[in-house]
Amino acid sequence: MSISLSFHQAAEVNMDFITKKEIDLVALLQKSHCPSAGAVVLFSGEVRNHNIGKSVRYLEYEAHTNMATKMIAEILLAARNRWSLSIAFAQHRIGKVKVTESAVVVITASVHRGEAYASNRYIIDRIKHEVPIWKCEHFADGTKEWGGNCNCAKDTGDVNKHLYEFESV
Amino acid sequence: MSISLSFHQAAEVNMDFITKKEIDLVALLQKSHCPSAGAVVLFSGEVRNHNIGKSVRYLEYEAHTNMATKMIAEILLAARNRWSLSIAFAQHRIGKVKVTESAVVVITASVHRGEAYASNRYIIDRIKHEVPIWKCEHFADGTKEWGGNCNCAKDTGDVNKHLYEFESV
Amino acid sequence: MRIQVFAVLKTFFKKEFELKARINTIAELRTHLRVVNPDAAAVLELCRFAVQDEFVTDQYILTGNEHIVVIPPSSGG
Amino acid sequence: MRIQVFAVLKTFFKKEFELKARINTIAELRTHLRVVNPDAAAVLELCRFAVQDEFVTDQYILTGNEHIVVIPPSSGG
Repeated sequence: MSISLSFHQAAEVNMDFITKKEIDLVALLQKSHCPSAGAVVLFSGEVRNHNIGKSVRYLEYEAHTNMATKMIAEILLAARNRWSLSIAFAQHRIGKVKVTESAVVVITASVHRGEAYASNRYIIDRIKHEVPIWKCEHFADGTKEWGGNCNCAKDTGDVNKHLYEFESV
Repeated sequence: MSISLSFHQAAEVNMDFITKKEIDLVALLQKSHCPSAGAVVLFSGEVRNHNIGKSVRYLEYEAHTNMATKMIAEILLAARNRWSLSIAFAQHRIGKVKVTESAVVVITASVHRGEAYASNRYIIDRIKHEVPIWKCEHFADGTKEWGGNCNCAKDTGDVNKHLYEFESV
Repeated sequence: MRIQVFAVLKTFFKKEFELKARINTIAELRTHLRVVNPDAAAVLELCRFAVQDEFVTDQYILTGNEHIVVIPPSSGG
Repeated sequence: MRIQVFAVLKTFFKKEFELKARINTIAELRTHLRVVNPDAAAVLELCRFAVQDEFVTDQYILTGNEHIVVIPPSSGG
Protein backbone atom coordinates (compact mmCIF):
# COMPACT_ATOMS: atom_id res chain seq x y z
CA MET A 1 0.00 0.00 0.00
CA SER A 2 1.34 3.39 -0.99
CA ILE A 3 0.58 6.86 0.26
CA SER A 4 1.64 9.96 -1.60
CA LEU A 5 3.65 12.28 0.63
CA SER A 6 4.61 15.39 -1.26
CA PHE A 7 7.23 16.26 1.35
CA HIS A 8 9.57 13.51 0.23
CA GLN A 9 10.71 13.20 -3.35
CA ALA A 10 10.92 9.45 -2.75
CA ALA A 11 7.19 9.64 -3.42
CA GLU A 12 8.01 8.82 -7.02
CA VAL A 13 10.48 6.06 -6.20
CA ASN A 14 9.16 3.73 -3.57
CA MET A 15 6.71 4.98 -1.03
CA ASP A 16 5.66 1.80 0.65
CA PHE A 17 6.06 2.31 4.38
CA ILE A 18 5.96 -1.47 4.73
CA THR A 19 7.92 -3.40 2.12
CA LYS A 20 8.86 -6.99 1.36
CA LYS A 21 11.79 -5.83 -0.75
CA GLU A 22 15.27 -4.93 0.44
CA ILE A 23 15.34 -1.33 1.70
CA ASP A 24 17.20 0.79 -0.83
CA LEU A 25 19.04 3.13 1.55
CA VAL A 26 21.09 4.62 -1.26
CA ALA A 27 18.12 5.55 -3.46
CA LEU A 28 16.31 7.03 -0.46
CA LEU A 29 19.34 9.04 0.65
CA GLN A 30 19.92 10.35 -2.86
CA LYS A 31 16.37 11.72 -2.89
CA SER A 32 16.73 13.43 0.48
CA HIS A 33 18.45 16.68 -0.39
CA CYS A 34 16.34 19.77 -0.30
CA PRO A 35 17.37 23.40 -1.06
CA SER A 36 15.72 24.74 2.10
CA ALA A 37 17.14 22.09 4.46
CA GLY A 38 20.53 22.37 6.13
CA ALA A 39 20.45 19.05 7.96
CA VAL A 40 19.60 15.52 6.87
CA VAL A 41 19.57 12.61 9.34
CA LEU A 42 19.26 9.01 8.20
CA PHE A 43 18.75 6.21 10.72
CA SER A 44 19.06 2.59 9.66
CA GLY A 45 18.07 -0.17 12.06
CA GLU A 46 20.05 -3.22 10.99
CA VAL A 47 20.11 -6.88 11.92
CA ARG A 48 22.89 -7.72 14.38
CA ASN A 49 24.71 -11.05 14.51
CA HIS A 50 23.98 -11.36 18.24
CA ASN A 51 21.30 -10.61 20.82
CA ILE A 52 21.19 -11.27 24.55
CA GLY A 53 24.27 -13.44 24.23
CA LYS A 54 22.95 -15.62 21.43
CA SER A 55 24.20 -15.81 17.87
CA VAL A 56 21.55 -14.62 15.39
CA ARG A 57 21.13 -16.20 11.93
CA TYR A 58 18.43 -13.86 10.62
CA LEU A 59 15.28 -12.05 11.66
CA GLU A 60 11.80 -12.40 10.32
CA TYR A 61 9.39 -9.48 10.53
CA GLU A 62 5.63 -9.58 10.32
CA ALA A 63 3.25 -6.62 10.17
CA HIS A 64 -0.40 -5.80 10.08
CA THR A 65 0.36 -3.96 6.85
CA ASN A 66 -2.81 -1.92 6.58
CA MET A 67 -2.74 -0.63 10.15
CA ALA A 68 1.04 -0.18 10.15
CA THR A 69 0.95 1.88 6.96
CA LYS A 70 -1.73 4.20 8.28
CA MET A 71 0.07 4.61 11.61
CA ILE A 72 3.45 5.39 10.04
CA ALA A 73 1.78 8.01 7.84
CA GLU A 74 0.26 9.60 10.95
CA ILE A 75 3.56 9.54 12.84
CA LEU A 76 5.42 11.15 9.92
CA LEU A 77 2.79 13.86 9.64
CA ALA A 78 2.94 14.55 13.39
CA ALA A 79 6.74 14.84 13.21
CA ARG A 80 6.61 17.03 10.15
CA ASN A 81 4.21 19.46 11.80
CA ARG A 82 5.93 19.51 15.19
CA TRP A 83 9.42 20.25 13.78
CA SER A 84 8.52 21.96 10.46
CA LEU A 85 10.44 19.31 8.56
CA SER A 86 11.25 19.46 4.86
CA ILE A 87 11.42 15.68 4.70
CA ALA A 88 10.01 12.94 6.91
CA PHE A 89 10.10 9.39 5.66
CA ALA A 90 10.19 5.89 7.12
CA GLN A 91 10.12 2.40 5.70
CA HIS A 92 10.02 -0.94 7.52
CA ARG A 93 10.84 -4.22 5.88
CA ILE A 94 8.91 -7.45 6.51
CA GLY A 95 9.87 -11.06 5.85
CA LYS A 96 13.35 -12.49 6.29
CA VAL A 97 16.11 -9.93 6.93
CA LYS A 98 19.73 -11.02 7.08
CA VAL A 99 22.58 -9.75 9.27
CA THR A 100 23.78 -6.22 8.23
CA GLU A 101 20.64 -5.67 6.16
CA SER A 102 18.37 -2.78 7.06
CA ALA A 103 15.07 -3.63 8.74
CA VAL A 104 13.91 -0.02 9.10
CA VAL A 105 15.01 3.38 7.82
CA VAL A 106 13.98 6.86 8.97
CA ILE A 107 15.00 10.02 7.11
CA THR A 108 14.37 13.56 8.31
CA ALA A 109 15.51 16.93 6.95
CA SER A 110 15.13 20.37 8.47
CA VAL A 111 16.59 23.87 8.47
CA HIS A 112 18.82 23.23 11.52
CA ARG A 113 20.27 19.98 12.81
CA GLY A 114 18.55 19.87 16.22
CA GLU A 115 15.15 19.28 14.64
CA ALA A 116 16.44 16.63 12.22
CA TYR A 117 17.94 14.55 15.07
CA ALA A 118 15.01 15.01 17.47
CA SER A 119 12.31 14.21 14.93
CA ASN A 120 14.24 11.20 13.63
CA ARG A 121 14.41 9.77 17.15
CA TYR A 122 10.73 10.54 17.72
CA ILE A 123 9.69 8.68 14.56
CA ILE A 124 11.72 5.53 15.23
CA ASP A 125 10.67 5.41 18.88
CA ARG A 126 7.00 5.67 18.02
CA ILE A 127 7.33 3.05 15.27
CA LYS A 128 9.02 0.64 17.66
CA HIS A 129 6.48 1.09 20.46
CA GLU A 130 3.19 1.59 18.67
CA VAL A 131 3.13 0.24 15.15
CA PRO A 132 1.93 -3.38 14.72
CA ILE A 133 5.19 -4.87 13.48
CA TRP A 134 6.82 -7.90 15.10
CA LYS A 135 10.20 -9.52 14.99
CA CYS A 136 11.02 -13.23 15.25
CA GLU A 137 14.66 -13.98 15.99
CA HIS A 138 16.12 -17.09 14.39
CA PHE A 139 19.22 -18.15 16.31
CA ALA A 140 22.24 -20.11 15.14
CA ASP A 141 21.26 -23.00 17.44
CA GLY A 142 18.05 -23.52 15.44
CA THR A 143 15.71 -22.03 18.04
CA LYS A 144 13.49 -19.04 17.36
CA GLU A 145 11.79 -16.44 19.53
CA TRP A 146 9.16 -13.79 18.96
CA GLY A 147 10.12 -10.40 20.34
CA GLY A 148 7.88 -8.35 22.58
CA ASN A 149 10.06 -5.30 22.92
CA CYS A 150 7.47 -2.84 24.07
CA ASN A 151 7.18 -3.48 27.80
CA CYS A 152 5.77 -0.08 28.64
CA ALA A 153 2.47 -1.47 29.93
CA LYS A 154 4.35 -3.03 32.85
CA ASP A 155 5.22 0.49 34.00
CA THR A 156 2.27 2.49 32.73
CA GLY A 157 -0.44 -0.08 33.45
CA ASP A 158 -1.96 0.67 30.03
CA VAL A 159 -1.13 -1.06 26.73
CA ASN A 160 -1.77 2.26 24.98
CA LYS A 161 0.58 4.34 27.17
CA HIS A 162 4.25 4.25 26.20
CA LEU A 163 7.52 5.50 27.65
CA TYR A 164 9.52 6.98 24.82
CA GLU A 165 13.28 7.38 24.73
CA PHE A 166 12.92 10.63 22.77
CA GLU A 167 11.26 12.17 25.80
CA SER A 168 14.13 11.31 28.11
CA VAL A 169 16.99 12.74 26.01
CA MET B 1 46.01 14.01 4.64
CA SER B 2 44.81 10.54 5.48
CA ILE B 3 44.64 8.61 8.71
CA SER B 4 43.94 4.92 8.83
CA LEU B 5 41.03 4.13 11.13
CA SER B 6 40.42 0.43 11.25
CA PHE B 7 36.95 0.94 12.74
CA HIS B 8 35.52 2.19 9.48
CA GLN B 9 35.75 0.18 6.29
CA ALA B 10 35.79 3.50 4.43
CA ALA B 11 39.47 3.41 5.39
CA GLU B 12 40.07 1.81 2.03
CA VAL B 13 37.83 4.18 0.09
CA ASN B 14 38.40 7.77 1.06
CA MET B 15 39.63 8.58 4.50
CA ASP B 16 40.39 12.27 4.17
CA PHE B 17 38.62 14.01 7.01
CA ILE B 18 39.06 17.23 5.06
CA THR B 19 38.41 16.98 1.34
CA LYS B 20 38.26 19.28 -1.68
CA LYS B 21 36.14 16.74 -3.55
CA GLU B 22 32.39 16.30 -3.39
CA ILE B 23 31.43 14.21 -0.36
CA ASP B 24 30.33 10.78 -1.59
CA LEU B 25 27.49 10.10 0.86
CA VAL B 26 26.42 7.00 -1.00
CA ALA B 27 29.83 5.32 -0.97
CA LEU B 28 30.27 6.16 2.71
CA LEU B 29 26.81 4.84 3.64
CA GLN B 30 27.36 1.65 1.67
CA LYS B 31 30.51 0.98 3.72
CA SER B 32 28.76 1.59 7.04
CA HIS B 33 27.09 -1.73 7.72
CA CYS B 34 28.64 -3.87 10.38
CA PRO B 35 27.51 -7.34 11.63
CA SER B 36 27.77 -6.31 15.28
CA ALA B 37 25.93 -2.99 14.90
CA GLY B 38 22.16 -2.64 15.09
CA ALA B 39 21.98 1.10 14.47
CA VAL B 40 23.57 3.36 11.88
CA VAL B 41 23.08 7.15 11.95
CA LEU B 42 24.21 9.36 9.10
CA PHE B 43 24.13 13.14 9.43
CA SER B 44 24.69 15.34 6.40
CA GLY B 45 25.08 19.10 6.85
CA GLU B 46 24.01 20.65 3.57
CA VAL B 47 24.07 24.10 2.04
CA ARG B 48 20.73 25.89 2.34
CA ASN B 49 19.43 28.41 -0.17
CA HIS B 50 18.84 30.96 2.58
CA ASN B 51 20.30 32.22 5.85
CA ILE B 52 19.16 34.98 8.21
CA GLY B 53 16.70 36.13 5.58
CA LYS B 54 19.19 36.36 2.72
CA SER B 55 19.30 34.25 -0.40
CA VAL B 56 22.49 32.15 -0.56
CA ARG B 57 24.28 31.40 -3.85
CA TYR B 58 26.96 29.09 -2.45
CA LEU B 59 29.30 28.65 0.50
CA GLU B 60 33.05 28.55 0.54
CA TYR B 61 34.84 26.62 3.27
CA GLU B 62 38.42 27.03 4.39
CA ALA B 63 40.30 24.86 6.88
CA HIS B 64 43.63 24.60 8.62
CA THR B 65 43.82 21.14 7.10
CA ASN B 66 46.61 19.73 9.24
CA MET B 67 45.12 20.81 12.57
CA ALA B 68 41.55 20.00 11.48
CA THR B 69 42.51 16.48 10.44
CA LYS B 70 44.24 15.76 13.73
CA MET B 71 41.35 17.19 15.73
CA ILE B 72 38.67 15.24 13.86
CA ALA B 73 40.67 12.05 14.44
CA GLU B 74 40.78 12.83 18.17
CA ILE B 75 37.05 13.61 18.32
CA LEU B 76 36.18 10.36 16.50
CA LEU B 77 38.37 8.37 18.85
CA ALA B 78 36.82 10.02 21.91
CA ALA B 79 33.32 9.23 20.61
CA ARG B 80 34.26 5.68 19.75
CA ASN B 81 35.59 5.03 23.25
CA ARG B 82 32.79 6.79 25.10
CA TRP B 83 29.97 4.94 23.30
CA SER B 84 31.77 1.73 22.22
CA LEU B 85 31.00 2.47 18.60
CA SER B 86 31.55 0.05 15.74
CA ILE B 87 31.92 2.94 13.31
CA ALA B 88 32.76 6.60 13.78
CA PHE B 89 33.57 8.67 10.72
CA ALA B 90 33.39 12.30 9.67
CA GLN B 91 34.39 14.24 6.60
CA HIS B 92 34.26 17.98 5.96
CA ARG B 93 34.48 19.53 2.53
CA ILE B 94 36.45 22.69 1.75
CA GLY B 95 36.25 25.06 -1.21
CA LYS B 96 33.04 26.03 -2.98
CA VAL B 97 29.94 24.03 -1.95
CA LYS B 98 26.66 24.56 -3.78
CA VAL B 99 23.07 24.51 -2.44
CA THR B 100 21.90 20.95 -1.54
CA GLU B 101 25.48 19.64 -1.59
CA SER B 102 26.88 18.15 1.58
CA ALA B 103 29.46 20.24 3.47
CA VAL B 104 29.97 17.72 6.26
CA VAL B 105 29.00 14.13 6.97
CA VAL B 106 29.10 12.18 10.24
CA ILE B 107 28.43 8.43 10.41
CA THR B 108 28.15 6.41 13.62
CA ALA B 109 27.17 2.79 14.22
CA SER B 110 26.56 1.00 17.51
CA VAL B 111 24.77 -1.95 19.06
CA HIS B 112 21.71 0.09 20.10
CA ARG B 113 20.30 3.28 18.60
CA GLY B 114 20.70 5.58 21.60
CA GLU B 115 24.48 5.54 21.30
CA ALA B 116 24.47 6.04 17.53
CA TYR B 117 22.32 9.19 17.83
CA ALA B 118 24.14 10.63 20.86
CA SER B 119 27.64 10.09 19.50
CA ASN B 120 26.69 11.47 16.09
CA ARG B 121 25.45 14.67 17.72
CA TYR B 122 28.57 14.85 19.89
CA ILE B 123 30.87 14.57 16.88
CA ILE B 124 29.15 17.23 14.76
CA ASP B 125 28.84 19.63 17.70
CA ARG B 126 32.53 19.36 18.54
CA ILE B 127 33.52 19.74 14.88
CA LYS B 128 31.41 22.88 14.57
CA HIS B 129 32.71 24.48 17.75
CA GLU B 130 36.34 23.42 17.92
CA VAL B 131 37.80 22.40 14.61
CA PRO B 132 39.53 25.16 12.58
CA ILE B 133 37.13 25.23 9.63
CA TRP B 134 35.42 28.40 8.44
CA LYS B 135 32.52 29.23 6.19
CA CYS B 136 32.12 32.21 3.89
CA GLU B 137 28.58 32.81 2.68
CA HIS B 138 28.18 34.17 -0.82
CA PHE B 139 24.78 35.79 -1.15
CA ALA B 140 22.60 36.29 -4.24
CA ASP B 141 23.06 40.05 -3.96
CA GLY B 142 26.80 39.68 -4.58
CA THR B 143 27.88 40.32 -0.98
CA LYS B 144 29.81 37.80 1.09
CA GLU B 145 30.32 37.25 4.80
CA TRP B 146 32.64 35.09 6.88
CA GLY B 147 30.82 33.13 9.55
CA GLY B 148 31.86 33.08 13.19
CA ASN B 149 29.33 30.62 14.46
CA CYS B 150 31.02 29.65 17.67
CA ASN B 151 30.07 32.42 20.07
CA CYS B 152 30.64 30.38 23.21
CA ALA B 153 33.43 32.65 24.49
CA LYS B 154 30.86 35.42 24.99
CA ASP B 155 29.19 33.21 27.60
CA THR B 156 32.13 31.21 28.93
CA GLY B 157 34.72 34.00 28.88
CA ASP B 158 37.23 31.54 27.41
CA VAL B 159 37.85 30.83 23.73
CA ASN B 160 38.61 27.22 24.65
CA LYS B 161 35.40 26.60 26.61
CA HIS B 162 32.35 25.68 24.57
CA LEU B 163 28.66 25.15 25.20
CA TYR B 164 27.60 22.05 23.32
CA GLU B 165 24.10 21.24 22.14
CA PHE B 166 24.73 17.54 22.79
CA GLU B 167 24.99 18.29 26.49
CA SER B 168 21.61 19.99 26.61
CA VAL B 169 19.54 17.29 24.91
CA MET C 1 -16.99 -12.63 14.91
CA ARG C 2 -13.77 -13.20 13.03
CA ILE C 3 -10.53 -13.18 15.03
CA GLN C 4 -7.11 -12.59 13.50
CA VAL C 5 -3.90 -12.98 15.50
CA PHE C 6 -0.29 -12.09 14.81
CA ALA C 7 3.27 -12.96 15.73
CA VAL C 8 3.68 -14.93 18.97
CA LEU C 9 -0.09 -15.44 19.25
CA LYS C 10 0.11 -17.82 16.28
CA THR C 11 1.89 -20.19 18.68
CA PHE C 12 -1.34 -20.40 20.69
CA PHE C 13 -4.14 -19.80 18.18
CA LYS C 14 -4.91 -20.31 14.53
CA LYS C 15 -3.88 -17.29 12.45
CA GLU C 16 -7.54 -16.53 11.76
CA PHE C 17 -10.68 -18.14 13.13
CA GLU C 18 -14.39 -17.67 13.62
CA LEU C 19 -15.79 -17.30 17.15
CA LYS C 20 -19.43 -18.21 17.75
CA ALA C 21 -19.57 -17.72 21.54
CA ARG C 22 -21.69 -14.86 22.91
CA ILE C 23 -19.09 -12.18 23.72
CA ASN C 24 -20.23 -8.64 24.46
CA THR C 25 -17.06 -6.60 24.94
CA ILE C 26 -13.34 -6.64 24.18
CA ALA C 27 -12.73 -7.32 27.89
CA GLU C 28 -14.87 -10.45 27.64
CA LEU C 29 -13.04 -11.49 24.47
CA ARG C 30 -9.67 -11.14 26.23
CA THR C 31 -10.94 -13.35 29.06
CA HIS C 32 -12.46 -15.86 26.64
CA LEU C 33 -9.19 -16.28 24.76
CA ARG C 34 -7.31 -16.73 28.04
CA VAL C 35 -9.72 -19.44 29.17
CA VAL C 36 -9.45 -21.21 25.80
CA ASN C 37 -5.67 -21.14 26.00
CA PRO C 38 -4.23 -20.44 29.48
CA ASP C 39 -0.67 -20.54 28.08
CA ALA C 40 -1.44 -17.30 26.23
CA ALA C 41 -2.59 -15.48 29.40
CA ALA C 42 0.57 -13.43 29.94
CA VAL C 43 0.83 -12.10 26.41
CA LEU C 44 -2.95 -11.52 26.12
CA GLU C 45 -2.72 -9.12 29.08
CA LEU C 46 -0.35 -6.96 27.00
CA CYS C 47 -2.29 -7.14 23.73
CA ARG C 48 -4.16 -4.32 22.05
CA PHE C 49 -7.33 -5.04 20.09
CA ALA C 50 -8.52 -3.47 16.85
CA VAL C 51 -11.94 -3.61 15.22
CA GLN C 52 -12.09 -2.84 11.50
CA ASP C 53 -8.39 -1.85 11.76
CA GLU C 54 -8.98 0.79 14.46
CA PHE C 55 -7.75 0.38 18.03
CA VAL C 56 -10.53 -0.09 20.58
CA THR C 57 -10.63 -0.13 24.39
CA ASP C 58 -11.67 -2.98 26.67
CA GLN C 59 -15.11 -1.35 27.02
CA TYR C 60 -15.85 -1.53 23.28
CA ILE C 61 -19.16 -3.29 22.65
CA LEU C 62 -19.27 -6.14 20.14
CA THR C 63 -22.27 -7.11 18.03
CA GLY C 64 -20.80 -10.36 16.76
CA ASN C 65 -20.12 -9.36 13.15
CA GLU C 66 -16.75 -7.69 13.71
CA HIS C 67 -13.35 -8.49 12.29
CA ILE C 68 -11.14 -8.28 15.37
CA VAL C 69 -7.36 -8.14 15.33
CA VAL C 70 -5.36 -9.12 18.40
CA ILE C 71 -2.09 -7.17 18.51
CA PRO C 72 0.79 -8.30 20.75
CA PRO C 73 3.34 -5.72 21.96
CA SER C 74 5.22 -4.17 19.03
CA SER C 75 8.74 -5.34 18.38
CA GLY C 76 9.59 -3.68 15.09
CA GLY C 77 12.81 -1.85 14.36
CA MET D 1 58.19 34.83 13.92
CA ARG D 2 55.93 33.81 11.07
CA ILE D 3 52.21 34.60 11.38
CA GLN D 4 49.51 32.82 9.41
CA VAL D 5 45.87 33.94 9.50
CA PHE D 6 42.65 32.38 8.23
CA ALA D 7 39.14 33.21 7.12
CA VAL D 8 37.85 36.64 8.14
CA LEU D 9 41.32 37.67 9.38
CA LYS D 10 42.49 37.77 5.76
CA THR D 11 40.30 40.88 5.45
CA PHE D 12 42.61 42.61 7.94
CA PHE D 13 46.01 40.97 7.46
CA LYS D 14 48.08 39.30 4.79
CA LYS D 15 47.48 35.54 4.72
CA GLU D 16 51.02 34.95 5.97
CA PHE D 17 53.65 37.41 7.13
CA GLU D 18 56.89 37.77 9.08
CA LEU D 19 56.86 39.73 12.33
CA LYS D 20 60.16 41.24 13.50
CA ALA D 21 58.87 43.11 16.59
CA ARG D 22 59.98 41.90 20.04
CA ILE D 23 56.95 39.97 21.27
CA ASN D 24 57.30 37.72 24.32
CA THR D 25 53.93 36.02 24.75
CA ILE D 26 50.77 35.17 22.86
CA ALA D 27 48.97 37.84 24.92
CA GLU D 28 51.43 40.42 23.63
CA LEU D 29 50.99 39.16 20.08
CA ARG D 30 47.20 39.54 20.37
CA THR D 31 47.67 43.13 21.56
CA HIS D 32 50.24 43.86 18.86
CA LEU D 33 47.93 42.67 16.09
CA ARG D 34 45.09 44.78 17.52
CA VAL D 35 47.27 47.87 17.57
CA VAL D 36 48.45 47.26 14.01
CA ASN D 37 44.87 46.88 12.83
CA PRO D 38 42.21 48.20 15.25
CA ASP D 39 39.41 47.05 12.93
CA ALA D 40 40.36 43.47 13.80
CA ALA D 41 40.08 44.05 17.57
CA ALA D 42 36.71 42.36 18.07
CA VAL D 43 37.55 39.17 16.21
CA LEU D 44 41.08 38.98 17.70
CA GLU D 45 39.52 38.81 21.16
CA LEU D 46 37.77 35.59 20.11
CA CYS D 47 40.75 34.02 18.32
CA ARG D 48 42.72 31.01 19.46
CA PHE D 49 46.43 30.78 18.73
CA ALA D 50 48.47 27.73 17.75
CA VAL D 51 52.25 27.29 17.71
CA GLN D 52 53.59 24.49 15.53
CA ASP D 53 49.94 23.42 15.00
CA GLU D 54 49.21 22.98 18.72
CA PHE D 55 46.88 25.30 20.61
CA VAL D 56 48.62 27.52 23.19
CA THR D 57 47.37 29.82 25.93
CA ASP D 58 47.87 33.57 26.24
CA GLN D 59 50.74 32.89 28.66
CA TYR D 60 52.76 30.88 26.16
CA ILE D 61 56.30 32.28 25.82
CA LEU D 62 57.62 33.05 22.35
CA THR D 63 61.28 32.93 21.32
CA GLY D 64 60.77 34.58 17.95
CA ASN D 65 61.26 31.56 15.70
CA GLU D 66 57.74 30.16 15.89
CA HIS D 67 55.20 29.57 13.19
CA ILE D 68 52.04 30.98 14.75
CA VAL D 69 48.53 30.41 13.48
CA VAL D 70 45.72 32.77 14.41
CA ILE D 71 42.41 30.92 14.48
CA PRO D 72 39.09 32.79 14.40
CA PRO D 73 35.97 31.17 15.90
CA SER D 74 35.06 27.99 14.05
CA SER D 75 32.16 28.09 11.64
CA GLY D 76 32.33 24.73 9.95
CA GLY D 77 29.37 22.46 9.36
